[in-house]
Amino acid sequence: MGEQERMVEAVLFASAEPVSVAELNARMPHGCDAAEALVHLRKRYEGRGVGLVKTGNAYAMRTAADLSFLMQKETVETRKLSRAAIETLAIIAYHQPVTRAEIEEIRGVSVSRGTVDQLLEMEWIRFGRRKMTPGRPVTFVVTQGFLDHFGLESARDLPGLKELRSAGLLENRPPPTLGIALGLGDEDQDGAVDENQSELFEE
Amino acid sequence: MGEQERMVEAVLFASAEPVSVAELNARMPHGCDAAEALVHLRKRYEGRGVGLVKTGNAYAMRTAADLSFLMQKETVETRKLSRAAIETLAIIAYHQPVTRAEIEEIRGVSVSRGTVDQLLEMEWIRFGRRKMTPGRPVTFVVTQGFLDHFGLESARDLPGLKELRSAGLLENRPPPTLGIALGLGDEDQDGAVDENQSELFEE
Amino acid sequence: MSSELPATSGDWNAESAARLSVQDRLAAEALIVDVDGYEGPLDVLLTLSRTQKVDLRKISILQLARQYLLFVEKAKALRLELAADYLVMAAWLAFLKSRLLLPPDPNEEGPSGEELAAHLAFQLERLQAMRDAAARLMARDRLGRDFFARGSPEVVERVRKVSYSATLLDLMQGYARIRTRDEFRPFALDRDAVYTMEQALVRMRSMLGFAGDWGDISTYLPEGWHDDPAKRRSATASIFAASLELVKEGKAELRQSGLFEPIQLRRREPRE
Repeated sequence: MGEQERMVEAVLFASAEPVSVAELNARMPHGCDAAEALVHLRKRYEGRGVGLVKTGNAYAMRTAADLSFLMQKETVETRKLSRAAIETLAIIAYHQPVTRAEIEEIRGVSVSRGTVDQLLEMEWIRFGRRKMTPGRPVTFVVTQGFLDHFGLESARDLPGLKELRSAGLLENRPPPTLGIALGLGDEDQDGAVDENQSELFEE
Repeated sequence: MGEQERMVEAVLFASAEPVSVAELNARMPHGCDAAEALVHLRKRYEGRGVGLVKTGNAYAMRTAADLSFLMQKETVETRKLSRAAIETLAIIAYHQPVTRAEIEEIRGVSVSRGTVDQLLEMEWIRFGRRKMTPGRPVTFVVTQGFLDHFGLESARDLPGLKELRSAGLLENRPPPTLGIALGLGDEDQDGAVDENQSELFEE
Repeated sequence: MSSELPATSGDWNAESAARLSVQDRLAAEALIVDVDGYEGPLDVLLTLSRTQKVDLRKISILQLARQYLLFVEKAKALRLELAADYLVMAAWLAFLKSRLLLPPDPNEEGPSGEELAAHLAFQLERLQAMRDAAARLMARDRLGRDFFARGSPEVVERVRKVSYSATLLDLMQGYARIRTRDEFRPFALDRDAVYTMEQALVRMRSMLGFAGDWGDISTYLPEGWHDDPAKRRSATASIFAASLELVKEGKAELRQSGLFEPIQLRRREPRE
């Protein structure tokens, strides 16, 4: 096994974050070629319990997706991401860079500060550039951590509306409207009442 | 590559802490044999950038020590241990299970509470069984975390252990003090009574 | 206990001082530290024994005892307060010295001077062995310094979140839900009956200045939001949420006398 392959393997293993080729090269002795070592390493881990994964322009080691059931025992507690958070996150992913006003426009409800803070804290979204519109509002974009978590190489890999529809994810009928939705700012208009309540309790 | 080997690989890779064979078996589907898969896995990782390491009765993946130069970023500053703490740790490791009085006898000074607390807090030592001597004093032993930190498979692999033992330096040799020296009240030379007292005073 | 012991190598053994090499003298001068620097009498003895330059097994306990007693004398001469255990050791060594020097008394009970000396030698050797072992231990390859654990362990929570709480599917479904709604329903209509928490906050902040005494939070409902049930519910919920927010900010206090009783709010006086 090439010495450079060993080095890349060790660095990717020990690093808390995905590592870019540039950083690998910077950390390895002068004259090393991380990109080439990565090719070999990726091949070496094919079909194994862990594999080399590219996220954004960085690399990381990840356990094979089909073995995720093995990680179940370690689970202690999780909080389900609220519907409001998922929708906000989806909008940011599909429309980035996007302002808070635009998110509200798309969701049809205002976005609570807590939702945005939660996503920021999870490091799934971050602030992007300010928009060149009046008030120069800040925008949100998804992070490398987000791509990492959802196994995406880039946000462009998200399926489009057409694909969603053909995959049956787009309902063609409008959901029933419940005019009595609570107006807690961040609530869904079309969700059932109990859903709204569970959101209240989860946040 | 065997499916079980893949599973063991994934679980060990996913965890920063050593995982015991029992836990591996518990997490893998019924009928799997983690111990056998571990043998194969260990071989597979020989000479690589990361390797399979046994520590206590558990296994972990660890980077190769010769590649530490790549890891400045990952290096964690360990709290600097005082000379007293280092000596106390070594005495516990080599003489375990060992009582506080025995540690004091070897070092010739009393062991401060802070020293023991620090080692307990670092989870390098823990309480062992009480000794079957008058006063039933508590004993100290080293932990798996200690073995993991110092890259030891077991406490039997402590450097120089055999030589020390055959030289009789790990014996708890009773001092040949009878009657006469007692008047001097020398704690180091004295037996059980003082031992128990010093424990009483400090606790 | 304080200051330094300005002893020189010659003080330990004046006659032999001339014969000591520079290195020996440096070793002896290692003792010129405050007594606090020592980890007890055994540590002093071990340090002193190094000046003998022999295997610890062949060390002259007699010579060591002399050196130690000189060390203590010196400290006393400087009126340094020695801890009790140093003095106890001095007394014990004085006793040992006399036993080693005097011909054994056949009528005397207890261990011989040789036995006592042998045990002291054993203690010194054992302490030295432990120090060496400690040094070897600390010099080993160590976790987090020489070898490393997985940097991003796939923990617990995170893994669960993948499978449970926010999968790619959730994300796409969430997005699909919004887009579908968009295609069929103008959202502008919805906002009519929605009084947002932000609106409620703005309203309450401006009114809070006058809320010196307890008042039902329903009195904060805006004009025109009382009659339509949907609007009232929305406004009530937002007013309530905004109240909680104000409490969190430390600007207001809430109270309720019992289940389903009116919730009351008042301004919280800034603590100064």
